[in-house]
Formats: sequence, C-alpha cells, structure tokens
Amino acid sequence: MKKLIGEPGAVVADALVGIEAALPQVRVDHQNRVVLRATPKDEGKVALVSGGGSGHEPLHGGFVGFGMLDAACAGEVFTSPTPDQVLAATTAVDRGAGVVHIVKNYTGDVMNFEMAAELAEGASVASVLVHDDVAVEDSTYTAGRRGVGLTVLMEKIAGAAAEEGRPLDEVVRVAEKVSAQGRSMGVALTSGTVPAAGRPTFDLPDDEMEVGVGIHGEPGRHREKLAPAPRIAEMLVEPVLADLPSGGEPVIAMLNGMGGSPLLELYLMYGEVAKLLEKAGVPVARTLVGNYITSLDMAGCSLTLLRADDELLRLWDAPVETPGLRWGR
Amino acid sequence: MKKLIGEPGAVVADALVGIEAALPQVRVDHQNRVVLRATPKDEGKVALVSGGGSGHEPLHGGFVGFGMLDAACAGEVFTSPTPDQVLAATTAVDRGAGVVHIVKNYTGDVMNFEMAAELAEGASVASVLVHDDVAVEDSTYTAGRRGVGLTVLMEKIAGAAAEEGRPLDEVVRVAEKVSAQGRSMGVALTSGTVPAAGRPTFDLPDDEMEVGVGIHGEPGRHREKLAPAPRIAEMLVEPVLADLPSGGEPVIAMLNGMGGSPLLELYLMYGEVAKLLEKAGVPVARTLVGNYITSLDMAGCSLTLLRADDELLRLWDAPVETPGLRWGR
Amino acid sequence: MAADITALTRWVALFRDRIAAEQERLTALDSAIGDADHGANMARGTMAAAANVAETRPQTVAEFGKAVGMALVSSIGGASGPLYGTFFLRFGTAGDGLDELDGPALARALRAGLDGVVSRGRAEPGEKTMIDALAPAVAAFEAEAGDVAAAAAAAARAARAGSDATEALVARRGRASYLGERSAGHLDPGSVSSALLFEALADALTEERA
Amino acid sequence: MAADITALTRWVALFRDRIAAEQERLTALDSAIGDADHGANMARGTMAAAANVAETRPQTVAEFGKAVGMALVSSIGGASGPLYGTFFLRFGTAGDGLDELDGPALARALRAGLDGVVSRGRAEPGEKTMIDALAPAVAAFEAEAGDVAAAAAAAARAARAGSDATEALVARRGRASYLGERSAGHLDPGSVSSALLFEALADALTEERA
Ligand SMILES: Nc1ncnc2c1ncn2[C@@H]1O[C@H](COP(=O)(O)OP(=O)(O)O)[C@@H](O)[C@H]1O
Ligand SMILES: Nc1ncnc2c1ncn2[C@@H]1O[C@H](COP(=O)(O)OP(=O)(O)O)[C@@H](O)[C@H]1O
Ligand SMILES: [Mg+2]
Ligand SMILES: [Mg+2]
Ligand SMILES: [Mg+2]
Ligand SMILES: [Mg+2]
Repeated sequence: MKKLIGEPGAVVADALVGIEAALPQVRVDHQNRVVLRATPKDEGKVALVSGGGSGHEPLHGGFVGFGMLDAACAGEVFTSPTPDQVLAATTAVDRGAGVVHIVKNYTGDVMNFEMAAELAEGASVASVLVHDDVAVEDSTYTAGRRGVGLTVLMEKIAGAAAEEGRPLDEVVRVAEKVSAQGRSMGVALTSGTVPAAGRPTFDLPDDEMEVGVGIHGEPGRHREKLAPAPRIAEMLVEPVLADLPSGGEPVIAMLNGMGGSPLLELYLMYGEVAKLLEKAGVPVARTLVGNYITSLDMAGCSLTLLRADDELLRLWDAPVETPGLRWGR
Repeated sequence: MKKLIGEPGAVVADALVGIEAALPQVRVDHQNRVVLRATPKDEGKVALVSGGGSGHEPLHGGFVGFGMLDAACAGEVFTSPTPDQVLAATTAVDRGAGVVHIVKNYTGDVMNFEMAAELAEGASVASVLVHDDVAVEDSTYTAGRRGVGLTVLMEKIAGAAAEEGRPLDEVVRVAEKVSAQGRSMGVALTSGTVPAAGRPTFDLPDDEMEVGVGIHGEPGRHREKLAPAPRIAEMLVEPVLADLPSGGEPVIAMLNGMGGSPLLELYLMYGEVAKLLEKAGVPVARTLVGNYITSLDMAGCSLTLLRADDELLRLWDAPVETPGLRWGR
Repeated sequence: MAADITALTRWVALFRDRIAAEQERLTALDSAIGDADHGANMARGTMAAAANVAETRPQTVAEFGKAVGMALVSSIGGASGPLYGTFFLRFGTAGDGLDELDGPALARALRAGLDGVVSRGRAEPGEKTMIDALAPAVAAFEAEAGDVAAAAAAAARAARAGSDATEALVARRGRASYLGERSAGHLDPGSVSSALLFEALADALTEERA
Repeated sequence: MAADITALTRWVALFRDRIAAEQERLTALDSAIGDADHGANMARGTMAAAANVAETRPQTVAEFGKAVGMALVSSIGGASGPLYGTFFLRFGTAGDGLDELDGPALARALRAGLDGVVSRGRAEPGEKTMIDALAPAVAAFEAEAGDVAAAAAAAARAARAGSDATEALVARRGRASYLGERSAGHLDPGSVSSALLFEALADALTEERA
C-alpha cells in the first residue's frame, strides 16, 4: 500500500486536521468529526447536513459552504458516520427552520441518519434519499439503487434552495425532484485501497474492468475486457438514458473521476459521452468534469445525468462558494 | 495499461474534443491544439500564453479564462508544444499590448517557445521562465531548476496583473517576482504511465518513494523507503524553506496532488505541512490543496511556497474564472 | 443459575476477543460481497463497548445494555453499528432494573434484542444477513432456557449453523444485495460476527458455571 | 560523385525507417534518464519529414532542408524538434540553391547543421547530448570529404562511437541533467538517434553508388 498517510487507523482524524488548516471557509468539530461552515448561515434558513464514509473527497466536506451544505459528517473510510456525529451536526447547524439530511442509499447510512433524526428532538428534520445508480436493480426485494454521483448535484441544488430562504418542505421538494430526475453509472479500471485494509478491495485482472462499480468498490453489473473510451462511454450512457425520466428538458451532465484517473482521460471520456448524447438527441445544459465523488485511488469514472427544468437550472446556476464547487462569488 | 482512452496516439486530440464539449468558457483551435478563451480579453490588455506537454491537467488548458491565461498550447503527452502552436496562440490572443510567454524551464519548452517568439514578428513577446524545483541543483553547468508547481501561481498572479490592464513590462516584473520568490519540491509513490509508452515510466519498488521527482517522472534527489506522512512532509518543507528567499512576508502554500493520490491524502499531507510551517515560524496567508499540476496518474504530491508581499496577495485574491481555479465571479 | 452482571460483562469482553481474533477473516468476507470494513467496524465497536462497560461499571441489565449499545452505535457507523447497538439497547430495556437474568429472562432479553435488529434493519430471515444467525440462535436458546449455559451452547451452535447456511443464499438486504445472484457462494460477514456473539455468550456462561 | 536530391530524399526515408525500427529502444533509453518520449518524438517527426519531402518534391537543397526542418520542428515538440529541425534548416541554407552537394559542399552543409544545433541548444561536447554524436560525425566527414560515401561511412562510425561514449558521461544539458551523477551509466537517447541519422546518410549514399 503506497499512501500519504500516518497511522492507517487515524487517516480520517488526520485529514480533518489538514482540512481545517487548508480551508479558512470551514471549521472542524474534531470530537464529532463534523465539517461546518466557518460563518453559519442566517437565522431562519433551512440547513443541510450530509455525510457518509470518508474516501469520497471532495464529497462531502468539500461541499460545505455558502449555497451548499451547512455541515458534513465524516465517517471512517467507506463507513457511514454514527448517529452521534449526525446529531451533533444537526444541532450545530439548525437555524430554527429545520434541517434536511441528504442520505446516500446504503443500509448503514440510512440507519445511522435515521437514529440521529430520532434523537434530534427539538429540531424538525427531514430526510432525502439519493439512489441514482442504475447499475443496481431497483426492487422492493433489495436495498434498492445505491446513492452515487447525483449526491453532488442534489447538495448543490437543494443548497441553493435553502440559501434562498425557502421553507423546509420546499427544499425537500426540490431535493426529491433531483432524486427523481437523475441517474448515474460508473466503471472501474482498478480497485482503490482502504488504508486500514492495506490492499486493494477487489482484484481486477490487468485486461478487465468492472462495469457498474459502486463508489466503495462494490461490484457492478459485470466484468468484461477493458474497452476503448468510445465503447466505455456507451456502457455508461445507454443504461443511464434507459432509466432516466424522459422529457424534453436538457440535462446537467457530470463526468466524474473515481480518484485515480487523470483529468486528461476524464475530458477525453466526456468528449465521447457528449457525442453519444448528441446522437441520442439529449441536449446538455450544464457540464461538470472532474473528481467530485471519488473512491480513494480507484481508476475509472462515472456519468451522472439530471433532467433539469428551469427551476433546477436556476438553482444550479445560483452562487456557490465551497472548496469543491465555486461560482458566482 | 489501464486507461480511459481510444487510440493511444490520439489522446491529446481526443481530450481537446472533450475539453471543448465540457467547457463553455473556452474554445479550442484543434488544428493547432490551442485552448483559447471563448470571449477574448479587451483590446489593449497584455495577453498571457502558456503551454507545455499534456498530462498535467488542469495545467495549462484548465487555467484559460478571465484573470488567468488567454491561451494554452497542448503538446503531446509530456512533450513541449511546437513553435507553430505557440505562434498560433500568440497571434490569436495579441490585443495590441504584447504577449507574455510563461515557460517552464525544460530545454524543449524553452527552445520551442524561443523559436515561436522569433517567428512572431509584429507582436511584442516577452518570456518568463518558471524554475522553482529545488530537487534539482541550480548551476550554470546544468539546465537549471525545473519548472513545476509555481507555474500555477505565476499564471494566476501574472494573469491578474494583465487583467488589470498593466503594461507588458509591469506584467513581466510581477511574473519575475513570483519566479524569484517561489520554490517547490515533490515526491512520488508510483510512476505515471504515458499512453504512447504503455507502461510506467519508472519502476519503483513497493516500499520505496522517489524524493524530488519531476512532473514528467524525472528522477529526483534520491530514493528511499516509503515513510509516513509527517516524515514526507519534512522532506518537502525543509528543502523548500532552505531555498526560499527569507523575509517576513507570509507565504501562499500549494499542496498539489500528482494525479493518482486521493484528495483525502492531500488534505492529510497539508495538515502535516501546516504543522511544520508553524513550527518554522512561516505564516501562511493563502492555501491551495488539490490536483493543479499533475503527472498523469502518478501517486504523490508536491509543495510550493511563494513569499507573497501585499502586491502578490492582492493579485492572488483578484477574481479568476477558469475551469481549474475560480473565485470572485 | 442466572447470568449476572459479571457474566454479562465477561460476555462483552469475550465477544471483543473473538472479534479481534477473527478481524481479518471478517474483513475478507466483507471484501467478497461488501466493502471490506466489517472486521475493522466490529473491532472498533467491541473494543469501545468493552471499555465502556469496564469504565462505567453498570449495576443493572438496563445500564449494561445501554453502556454496550451506545458504545457500539457511537463507534461503529456502517450497518452493523445501529444493528448491534439496537440489539444491546433493547436487550437492556427488556432486562430492565434487574441485576441478573435467569434463563427465561435472558431468553426474553435476547428476543427483544433480535426484534430490535429486525425493526431497525427491516430484514427477514433468508435475506443473507445477521438475522440468519441471530434468529435461530434466539429460538434455540428459548427451547432450552431452563439451563442458561446449555441454552447458550445450543444457541451458539444454531447461530453458527445459521451463518454457515448464508453461503448458499442470495443477499436481499445491505450492501451485498447489490451483487444479486453473485452474492451466493459467500458467507454473510454479519452472520459470522453474530455467531461469534453467541459463542462468546456460551463461553461467558460456561465459565460462570465452572 | 555528389549527393543529389534523390539521395537526400532517400536519406530522410532511411532515417525514418531506422527510427521506426529503434523506436522502442530510444524510448527505453529516454525512460532511464529522461521522460520516455524520444522514440515517439522521433518517429512522429521523421514520418512527417519524409512525408513532407515526398509531397512537396523539393528541387534544391534549400527547399529540401526547409521541407525536412519545418516538418520536424512543427511535428515533434520537445527538445529534439527544434534541434533536429534547426539542423536541417541550416543544412538547407548552407546548400542554398544547389540541386546536389559534392563532398566539400555536403561537409559544409553538415557543419552548418551542427552549428545550428549548438547555437539553438547551447550545449558543448561532453555534456551528454546529441552533440556528442553529431560533432565527431561531422569532423570525420570533413576528413574524408573527397568521397561522399566513404566520408558518410566514416561519419556514421564516428557518430556511433560518440554516442557509445556518452554512456560514461554525466549529463549537463537537457532533461537528463536533472539526474546529476545518476545520469552516468546510460546512453544519451538523442546521441543514439543522431547515430541513426548518420547511418542513414551512409546507407543513402552507398545505395547511390551501387
Ligand atoms: N437490513 C439489514 N438487516 C440486518 N442485517 C443487515 C442489514 N443490512 C446489513 N446487515 C448486516 O450488516 C453486515 C455488514 O456490516 P458492515 O460491513 O459492518 O456494514 P456496512 O455494510 O455498512 O459496511 C452484513 O453482513 C449483514 O449481516
Ligand atoms: N541543449 C541541448 N543541446 C543539444 N542536445 C540536447 C539538448 N538538450 C537535450 N538534447 C538532446 O535531446 C534529447 C532528448 O530529446 P527528446 O526526448 O525528444 O526531448 P525532451 O527531452 O524534451 O523529452 C537528449 O537525449 C539530448 O541528446
Ligand atoms: Mg461500510
Ligand atoms: Mg519530452
Ligand atoms: Mg462493510
Ligand atoms: Mg524525452
């Protein structure tokens, strides 16, 4: 394992020290491992809390700031945060207008956020689930689709709605709309290595890739021979479009790196994706290419598409000032 | 080789297609492989051209935009662009006030930009060299220090000076000040893989690291056993401070990822660096942590420190709107 | 014969020790069909739980359940934190103000714990989760509840058998469910840690008798 | 006997072929002390140069030098682009409006090319660059300039010997200089491609005679 770390068990705590030192716009509650805005949002506005396992940076801590999250709870690497952490975050950011929990659909995340909401007497807490990964069948007999790339878009758009001063149910409605209108799919060329485990989570032969991989290295639809970029783009675009609500609206497209693939390759991949979207007659209104929700040092990428009506586009364009996403101020 | 690419020889051309599709704020001259601002800067302002081998993204193409570069020339992977490319870029962006070439100190880059400047009759062209890498001895008997991380800071700061409307010699003065006041040092845990080569540029045993590595995988000061993050931080901070002009000014600090290391680790590393800087009594005025000048999928990081007086800090804080660096608008 | 606080305390310490001994194996199992953290999660949790019990010295079953449950919930995260945490919190509530549990009372507490896991995780038997070890274990305990040590030994055997049987199953809950049919052919890691939970209980109560 | 445009054209084609055959080796050498692109750079450049000559059909040495030099400069990038490009541009300028070069004229053109490389790269002999193959090659050619084929053969031998001798040297110019003492023990890749340049010239002129 070749990593820039100290004690493997202390990676998250150590990284939070670095985050605090690096980012003047956030402060860190080290006891509870929560990243908070340095300047809390105005009284009377809805607050947004998210969080999850660490190892997906910039998600979630890198999206704390004006126009996006109020707090992010950092779990152990790839392990959801505990209810205490979520409770501490919720209590800290509640400005009297309620708190929205943005929860990626993993059993652990769902249960831990649920317990926190139960414990958060006083605050009115609403939860929104992200479950956008079309690699996994959505059925009542399973845990349902995983939450992946759409989380970034939901945090941005719901964050903008909250920053505008919309009430709790309105922020939830917008977030649910994002959830309903967005889908994702990923592919891995190599496995990431969890520091505490010390070796790659999965073995992938030198000439194979995992199609439909999860952001924790969970297996996807199938493995197949490594293919050239145009073919990989098809493997992402087709299933996402097949499951994406149809309609005339344009999409917000995110071509996300899993952490170990150079930006050069991500741009190249997006070029292939753009060709396919054009061929399919899907207009692209906004684009994001880069590492936004990663899986440590996994090589690979994911595609997220969100059908965005005027309301979502306007909220997308609203100012945001976070370490991971910034425009308009 | 596991890469998200098509034809290995066409990687740069293909990535430029993706860059154009992904980024509304730039346009691409595919013939000459030049990334340009979609909206040219005002007539009468000094223009900035940089460029170099591809594989360092977001550098340079990702730094084209308001407040930073006017054009970036994309060479083959790790190979400097040709004089034609630089000439095309120079001609395209000249707004009548002169053009500054920001050149990283590599023999190939220096000669190709020099030939372009010779060919650019009509335009008044000035060159500024970046040569900040303290891993390499600076002596009149060698090619001198390599240009690495400081390039990002120079492009930002000189870009701000040009955007303010300062004349050519003033922009050059500011850029030279950055060059004089900044130093860098990097470390690699793994080698990147050039697509056309198909295998890692260098072999590094599983328990070793290359201290003082270059951004093209050039060897550095020495190899040694992989060390924990606090020790690696010492290996970066000490030589940079030893060579950094002393003075009471604070520094702008960039902890840069080489492309293959997760952001989690980069934050962790910055935490260690911050402790050492504090111990050394060096105040940090501004910080940048992330992938800014990469070496394909190389795992590792580099540290850049720039002694910044009020002028440099003010120019650093000025608005910038590029895919890779954005604030203030 | 009954399980007093000393025995329950020993149970948690032995659970921690068994987890520590099997940590790598649990992680390996979770690598195959999950995310490779079950070993680390359970090690972190049981260490915190045993330490918390040692430190807070609970006097009643309710205090014991709370000390263990809260420590698990607030140190693990992931799926197993709320599940094992709820198990002990409900175990404690069922034991109420008692300072020891005879066979039937221990059976009731274990059943309450299991019910807590089911209501927290909404999984049913046969979905390849820890339920597939916990449910047969509690049933086996209830069947022999007259003798706590014998009942615990039977429960441990049933938990292990239930865990072994998860190998053939297709996961329908938790992270492994994303694998669909590909999850078959691997033991469920949570069922294995649950087998360790009941083996620790059996040991704790056997030593009690010795 | 003189080198006419046909012979010069063959020179460039043979240079391209030798580079293609040795591309992997050149890259491997550049991996050791550089950035692993010299093979690809030279392959790209010589293909473009040979194609440009075939397409533009130069009639004079000056046109030939420009066709080759501009193609190299505008297709290679890196250090070798301006260096080899300047070599051929100056070669052409020295040959001027001639349509063939006799021994002394060819020697003057080669010397002009070498001078161009020196003034472009500011390297001196012994600094572990292509100069260490080019300079002895040009000197050897000058010594036997009466017979172009014999002179070219001698130049090729001198280039190769000069290249071989770079192994012991410490690099002082170019990318390899960053290695300091560690650059010793490896051939300089650019000197190897320069040896190929003169070997191609020798072949081109030998075939001429045959
Ligand atoms: N809904 C559920 N009900 C009961 N047990 C579950 C449920 N979901 C997961 N589990 C158990 O949790 C185990 C995984 O725990 P762990 O690896 O610690 O958490 P995570 O899956 O969050 O990484 C599974 O092996 C399974 O036994
Ligand atoms: N200043 C110089 N003068 C002469 N030759 C040089 C100089 N610098 C580098 N070279 C030659 O160029 C070769 C490297 O070429 P190449 O790998 O194509 O370019 P780059 O170094 O830009 O990657 C070296 O092996 C050396 O022979
Ligand atoms: Mg987990
Ligand atoms: Mg090169
Ligand atoms: Mg797990
Ligand atoms: Mg090279």
